[in-house]
Amino acid sequence: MTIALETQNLEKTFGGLRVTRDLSLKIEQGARHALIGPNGAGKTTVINQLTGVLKPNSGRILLEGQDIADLPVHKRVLRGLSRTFQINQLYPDLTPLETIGLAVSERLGHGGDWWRRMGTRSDVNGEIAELLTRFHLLDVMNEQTVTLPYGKQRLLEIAVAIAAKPRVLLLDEPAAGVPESERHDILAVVGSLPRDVTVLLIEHDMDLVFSFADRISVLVSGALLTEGPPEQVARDPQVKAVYLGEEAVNV
Amino acid sequence: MTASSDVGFHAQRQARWHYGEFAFWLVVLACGFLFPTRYLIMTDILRLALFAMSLDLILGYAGIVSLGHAAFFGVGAYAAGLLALHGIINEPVLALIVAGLAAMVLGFATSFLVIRGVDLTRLMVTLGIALLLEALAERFSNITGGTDGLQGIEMQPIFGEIPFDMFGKAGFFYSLAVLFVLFLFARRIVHSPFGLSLRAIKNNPLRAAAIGIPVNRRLIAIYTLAAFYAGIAGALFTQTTAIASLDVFAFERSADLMLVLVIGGTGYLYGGLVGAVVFRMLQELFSTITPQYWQFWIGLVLVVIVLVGRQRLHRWVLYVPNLVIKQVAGRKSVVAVPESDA
Amino acid sequence: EDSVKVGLILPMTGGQASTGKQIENAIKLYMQQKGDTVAGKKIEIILKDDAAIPDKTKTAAQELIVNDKVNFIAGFGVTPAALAAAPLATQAKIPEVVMAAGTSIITERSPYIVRTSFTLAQSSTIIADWAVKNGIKKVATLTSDYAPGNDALNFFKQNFTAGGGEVVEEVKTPLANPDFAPFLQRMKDAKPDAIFVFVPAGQGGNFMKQYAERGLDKAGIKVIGPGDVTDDDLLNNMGDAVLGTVTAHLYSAAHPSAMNKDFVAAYKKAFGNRPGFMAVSGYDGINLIYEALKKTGGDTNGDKLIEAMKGQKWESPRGPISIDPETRDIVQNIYIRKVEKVDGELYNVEFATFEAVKDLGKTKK
Amino acid sequence: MSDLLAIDALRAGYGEAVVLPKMSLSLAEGQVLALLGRNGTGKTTLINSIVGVTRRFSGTVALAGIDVTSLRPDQRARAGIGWVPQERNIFRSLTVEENMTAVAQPGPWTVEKVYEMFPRLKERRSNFGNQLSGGEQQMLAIGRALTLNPKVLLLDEPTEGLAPIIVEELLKAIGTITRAGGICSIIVEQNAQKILGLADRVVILERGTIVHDAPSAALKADPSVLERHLGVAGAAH
Amino acid sequence: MTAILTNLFDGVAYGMLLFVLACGLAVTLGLMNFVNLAHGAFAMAGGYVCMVLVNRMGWPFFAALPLAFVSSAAIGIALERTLYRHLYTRSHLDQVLFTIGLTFMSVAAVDYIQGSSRVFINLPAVLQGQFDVFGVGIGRYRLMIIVICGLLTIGLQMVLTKTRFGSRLRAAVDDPRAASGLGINVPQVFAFTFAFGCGLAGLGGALSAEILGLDPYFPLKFMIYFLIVVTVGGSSSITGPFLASLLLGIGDVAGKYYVPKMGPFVIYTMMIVILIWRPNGLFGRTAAR
Ligand SMILES: Nc1ncnc2c1ncn2[C@@H]1O[C@H](COP(=O)(O)OP(=O)(O)OP(=O)(O)O)[C@@H](O)[C@H]1O
Ligand SMILES: Nc1ncnc2c1ncn2[C@@H]1O[C@H](COP(=O)(O)OP(=O)(O)OP(=O)(O)O)[C@@H](O)[C@H]1O
Ligand SMILES: [Mg+2]
Ligand SMILES: [Mg+2]
Repeated sequence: MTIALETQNLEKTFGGLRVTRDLSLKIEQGARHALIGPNGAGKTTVINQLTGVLKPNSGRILLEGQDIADLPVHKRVLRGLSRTFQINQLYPDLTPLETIGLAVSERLGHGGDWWRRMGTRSDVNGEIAELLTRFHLLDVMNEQTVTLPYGKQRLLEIAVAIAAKPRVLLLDEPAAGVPESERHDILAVVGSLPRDVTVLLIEHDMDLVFSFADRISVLVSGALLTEGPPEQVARDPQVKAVYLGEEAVNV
Repeated sequence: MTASSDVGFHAQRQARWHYGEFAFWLVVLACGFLFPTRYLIMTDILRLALFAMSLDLILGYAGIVSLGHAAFFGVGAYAAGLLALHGIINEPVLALIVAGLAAMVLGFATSFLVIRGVDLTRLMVTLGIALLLEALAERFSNITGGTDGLQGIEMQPIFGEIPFDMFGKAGFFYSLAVLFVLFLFARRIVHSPFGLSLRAIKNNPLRAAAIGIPVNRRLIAIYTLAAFYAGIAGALFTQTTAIASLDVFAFERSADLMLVLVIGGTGYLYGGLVGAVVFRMLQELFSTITPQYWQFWIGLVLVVIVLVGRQRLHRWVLYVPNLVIKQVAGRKSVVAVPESDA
Repeated sequence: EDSVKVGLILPMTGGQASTGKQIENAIKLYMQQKGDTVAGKKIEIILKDDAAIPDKTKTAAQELIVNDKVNFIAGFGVTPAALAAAPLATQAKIPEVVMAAGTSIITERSPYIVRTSFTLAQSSTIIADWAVKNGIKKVATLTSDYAPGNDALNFFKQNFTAGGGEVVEEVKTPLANPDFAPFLQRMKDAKPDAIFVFVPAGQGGNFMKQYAERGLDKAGIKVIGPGDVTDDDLLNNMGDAVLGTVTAHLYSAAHPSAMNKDFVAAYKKAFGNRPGFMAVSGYDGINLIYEALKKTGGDTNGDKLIEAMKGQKWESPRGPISIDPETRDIVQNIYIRKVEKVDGELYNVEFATFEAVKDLGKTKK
Repeated sequence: MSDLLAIDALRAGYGEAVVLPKMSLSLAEGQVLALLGRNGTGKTTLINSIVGVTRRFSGTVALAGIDVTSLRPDQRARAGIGWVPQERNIFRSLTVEENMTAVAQPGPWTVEKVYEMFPRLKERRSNFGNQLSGGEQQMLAIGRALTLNPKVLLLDEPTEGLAPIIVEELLKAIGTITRAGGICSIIVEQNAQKILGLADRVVILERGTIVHDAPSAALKADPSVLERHLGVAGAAH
Repeated sequence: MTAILTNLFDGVAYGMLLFVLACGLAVTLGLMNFVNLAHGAFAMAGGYVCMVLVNRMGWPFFAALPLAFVSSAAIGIALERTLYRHLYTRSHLDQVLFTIGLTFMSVAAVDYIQGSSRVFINLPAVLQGQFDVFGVGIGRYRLMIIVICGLLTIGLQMVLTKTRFGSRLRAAVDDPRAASGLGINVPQVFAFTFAFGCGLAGLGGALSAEILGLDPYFPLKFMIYFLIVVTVGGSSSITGPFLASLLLGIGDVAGKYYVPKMGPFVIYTMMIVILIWRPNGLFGRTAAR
C-alpha cells in the first residue's frame, strides 16, 4: 500500500505548551482513517499544520512522498490536500454558486483569469452544476450564504472542500451541529467518494467514527497513544480510560 | 434548461448590463452638453469618481482599507506634471498612461507592506506612506517645486489635435472618456473569476486560501492595479488643471476619498461615481451658501447619512429610477443597491 | 450693467482660516465705512473658500470668471494659490489683487497681478541690516520649510552676512510642527546673540511660548525676524516672554497715526479683536480696487484698471504706501518694532522706520 | 407545586419573523428537561427568549414566581438564569479565568469548583478565549454559566464537540447539580439517546410548537414517538 | 552628556504629550473597538473649557483642569446616550463617516463661537520656565505632564487588568449579546467607558494646549498623531500606547535635534517599520479582532 499522507516527528508548541509531540502518522492511500482523542489533545492543530494554516516547529509533512511543510496553504490545496473546518468557514456574502464556482475555477487554473467572465466556461459550469446537485444546493444556489439554514451551510462547507477534487480530504468534525437524522447523509456523501481518495476524519460522535473508519489513531496530549483497526481501539482499556468512558460502542 | 446552462446563466447574471447602467452613462454624457458653464466642477467630479473607483477596487472588492491612496494620486499627478513641464512626453494620453504606470510601480512596491495586518494597521501604514511621500516631495523641492508646486505646466493638445481650453470643455470630455474606458475595464475585471476571488478573500481569507486561492498574489495584483487607476486620476488632475502641488498627497485628499466611497457605497463600482457626485455637489452647495462654515453642514449630512442608514437612503434616492425602470422593463429592482461594506 | 463684481478667494477653512477671516473682516469694514458704490457702480463681493489648496483656488477663480463674470479676482492666502490663479487672470484680462501671499515671484507671473500685502524680502533684509548695525554678530535661524520661509531665510542671510554677521546654526522646521522643543534646544546650544525666526502666522504663539519656557530669553538670546512671529492677532496672548522681541514689519496695531487709531478702534468694535497685518492688507486691497474704479470712471476693462492701479499712492493705516508702476508690487515703509506693554496690553511699538521699501527680491535681479 | 420557570403564551422571534407562535412551558425545581427537535424548529429561539435576547411580541416569562418579562437580559441573568449559548460565545480577548470571573455571582459555584469539574480548564486558565480548542470552549461556556450560580440552567447543545467520557461526566454532573436543589435545567440535544437517561421530562418542538411533552420514561417505553418526530429510530442502538 | 539627557527629557515629555492626547482614544478605540475620530473634538472641548475658565473667568489652572475632564465627559455621555450608542454594532467605515462628520461640525462650531485665532491658556508662575538639575534643563510644565501621564497609566492599567470592570468591558466589546445574556449591563459599561475616554480626551486637550495651542482645527490637525500612537501601541492595553508614545516621542525629538533635515520623516518611518514588524502594534494581541 502507498502512503498518501505522512508526518514525521512533528512538533508544535504554543508558548510553553507542547500541543504536538513528536508525532509520526501514516495514512494509507484510500484509507478511511479517523483521528480521535480528548478535547484539546491537538487534533485540530494537527490538521492546521497539515494544511499550512499553522507552521510546525519542526518535523516533516509528506504528501504522496513529497515534503510539503514549506508550501503555503493554497499550494497544498492545488496538490490535492483539502479540508473542512470545525467551525464553518464560508463567504457570507457570496452565493453557493459563486463559492463552488471559485473552488472549481481555481482547481482548473482559471482562478487568475481577469478578462474572461465568470460562467462562460462550460466545463466549469458543468462541474458546478454536478456538485450543487449532489449536495442538494441547486435550489438555493443564488441565495447569499449567510441567509442559508445551518444544515445547508454545513453541506456547502463540505461541498467546497470536495470541489477541490482532493486526493486527501481532511474532515474536522463535519457532523458538528448537524442533527442526528442528517449526520449519516453527510458521511454518505463522503463515503461515495472514489476509493482512491484518502479521508482523515476527526469526530467525537463515536457512532459515526466506528461506522466509517477502517483505521483509528488516538491522540492524547499531542502524542499518539495507539493506532489500529476499530475493534482493537474500542477494546483498548487505555482509550476507554482517557476518552471513551463507559459508552458502549458499536463496531 | 439543463442544470449546467442554468448555472452558466446565473453565474453571468451580475455581469450583464442593466438598463439603469445605460441610463446612468447617458445622463453623465448629457450633462456635458446641458451645463456648458460648469465643466470645471464636473471635471473635478469625474476625477474624484475615477479616484474613488480605484479605492473601491481594493476596498469594496478586496477589503483593503487605505487612508493613503493619495500617494498614488500624487505620484501620477507629479509624473504627468514633470513629463509636461520638461517636454518629455508631450502627448497627453501617452503621458497619462506613463504617469499611471509610475504610480503602479509604487503600488507594486508598497503592496508588500499593505497586505499584512489588520484594518487599523493598513490604514496607518498607507497613511504613513502617503505622508512620507509628501515630506519627500517637500524636501526635494528642486524637482517638485516644494510648497509652490510645479509652476508653468502647459499642456499640449490631445492627440495633437484637441487643445485644452480655458472653459474646461476639452478637459471634461477627455476625463469622461478616460473614466468610461477605465470603468469598462474595471467592470470586466470584477466579474471575472479573478474579481470573484477578491470578494472571496474579503469575505474570508482563511477559506480563500483553503480552496487554493493564492491570497497574497491576488491582493498584490489588485493593489497594483488600483494604484494605476489612482495614478491616472492624479495625472488627469494635473493635465486638466495644469497644477501639481504638495496637497495632491495630503491626508485630506485620502480622507475625502474614503467619505466619497462610504457615501456612495462600496463593492459595486458605481459607489465612487455616485458618492463623488453627491459629495462634491454638497460641498459646492454649502460653500456657496456659507464659505466659512460649510464644514458644519457637510458634517451634519455625514452624521445624518450614518444615522438614517445608507441602505435606506439609497432606497429613497433610487426609488423613482427603479419605479420608472420597473414600468419600462417589467423587472424588479434594476439599479443596483450596494451591499454592505468592510 | 451698473455693478462691479469682485471674486474674493480666501482660505476660510483649514489651517490658514484666520488669514481669510481677517481679510474678509477688513473688506466688510471698509465697505461699511465707504459705502458699496463707487463711480456709480455697486460693488458686489463674491466670497469663495479655497482652504489654501491651489487646485481649489483655480477652480474657484475659473468659475468666478466664467460664470459670475467677475471684474476682479482678489484675496489669495498663500503663494501657490496666488500662482494658480495667475494664468487665468492673464487669459481673462482681469486684475488679480493679491492681499496676503508674500513670495517675490508672484507679481511676475502675470501682468494683471497687483499686490497690497508685502514680500518677505522687504522685512527680512531690513531686519538683517538692523541686526548688523545693532551689534548682533552671531545669529541662528529657525524658519519654516516652505517657500516664504526660504525667502525670508535667504534674504536675511544675504544682507546679514554681507554686513559681516555670521549664521551659526540653520534649522528648517516642518510646516506642520507641533513642538519646537528639539529645534529650540539646538538654538540654545549654539549660543547665538539672536535667533532669526520665521514661522507662518499662527505658529508664532507656540514658538514664543516655548522660547520662554526653555529660558532662551534668560540666556540672553534675542528673537528677531519679520513681524509674523509677533502678529498683532495673537500677540496679546503670548505672555511676557515676548517683551523686547525686535521685528521688522509693515504694520503694527500700535502705529501712531490718527488714521490707524480709527481703523483699530473700528475693527475692534466690529469684530472684537485687534486687526493684524493681514487685515490691513485686505483693507488696502479693497481700497485699491475702489480707487482704480474711480480713476477709470467705472470702466471695468482689465487693462485700464491695471493701468489705473499702477502708481497709486495713498495713506493706509500702516502709513504711506504705493503701487510700484513697474512691478505692480507694493512699496511701503518697514518699521522696526519692539514688543512692549502699553496699558497692560502687549504691542509692537515702532521705533525706527525704513521708508518706501520696494521688493528687494525683484530689484536685486 | 412551585414552578421555578414559567413561560406563558410567549410569542417571540427575530425582526418580523415569528418563530415561536405561542409557547407555554413550566418547570419545577429539580427538574431536568430535554428539549428535542429537528434543525430550525426553534429550540435555540426558545432558550434565547428565556434569556431575553430575541424579540418578544407578547406573553410572559416568570422566574421563581417573579415576572421577569420586562427585564433586560443582564437583569434576568442576575435574577438567576445561566446560559450556555449554542455558539458558545466565549469572550475571545479574556482569559479562561476572566471569562468566568467577569460574570460570576456569589454562590456555591466558584471558579475553583468549575476547575474541579473540568481539570482541563485549569491547565489552560490563562489562555485567551480564542486560543482554546472547540471542546475546551464548550467546557468553558458551561463553567461560565455555572459561576453565575443560576436557578435555571439553560444548556443549548452542551455536549456538542465533547469527548464521550466528558459527556458522560457532564450529564451526570448536571443531574446532580439540578437535583441537589433550588435549580432546574433545560438541555437542548441532537442525540435523544444521550439524555433520555438523565432527563425527567422530554419536550419535542416542531415549527415552534410543542408537539410532545411527557416524562422521559414514557419515551423510553415507546420509541416510535421519536421516530415520528425526529426521524430517528429511538432505541435502535 | 547633558545634551543627551536634555533631549531625553524633551523626548519623554513630547512622548507624554502624545500620550495624554491619545490615551482617551486608546480607551474608546483600543478597548471599545469604536473608531472615534471625533476624539480630537472632545479634546478641543476640554481645552476651550479650561481656557475660558482660566483666561476669562480667572479660575486657577489646577481647578480648571478637572473641569476640563468633567465637561468633556459630560458632552461625551450626552452624545453617547443620544447618538453613539446606535453605532457600536455598525461597520468601522460607518463609524469613521459619523465621527468625521461630528468633527467637521465641531470645527465649524468652535470657529463660529471662538474665532479661528490660536489661543493659549495662562499658566500659573509655578509651571513656567525650567529648572536645572546637574545642567539638564527640566521644563516645569513638561515635568508635570510626565508625572500626570505616569499616574494615569498606572491607574488605568490597574483598573483594566486588575478589576472586574476591565474584563466586563472587554467581554462586552467581544460579544455584546452574549455578555448581556450573561449578566453584564452592556449599555452602562459602554456609556461609562465612553464618557471616561472623552473625559481623558478633554484633560489631554487642556494639558496640551500650552504646547500645541488651541484653535478650531485642533481635532483635524492632530488626528493623525492620536491614531499613530494607538496603532503603534496596540489596542489591548494602556501600557502599549504609553510605551509607543515614549518611543515615538524620544525618536522624534532625537531625530529633530540631531538631524533636523529629517524632520517629519522620523515619526512616520518609525510607525511604518513598527507596524510591519508587528502588525497588531507593540502590544497588540495577535488574532484579536
Ligand atoms: N493559539 C493558541 N495559543 C495557545 N494555545 C493554543 C492555541 N491554539 C490552541 N491552543 C491549545 O492547544 C491545544 C490543542 O488544541 P486543538 O484545537 O488542536 O484541540 P482539539 O484536539 O482539536 O480539541 P477539540 O476536540 O476540543 O476540538 C488546546 O489545549 C488549546 O488550548
Ligand atoms: N437571528 C435570526 N434571525 C432571523 N431568523 C432566525 C435567526 N436565528 C434563527 N432564525 C430562524 O428561526 C428558526 C428557528 O431557529 P432556531 O435556531 O431556534 O432552531 P433550532 O431548533 O435551535 O435549530 P438547530 O438544531 O439548528 O440549532 C429557523 O427557521 C431559523 O432560520
Ligand atoms: Mg478541534
Ligand atoms: Mg439551536
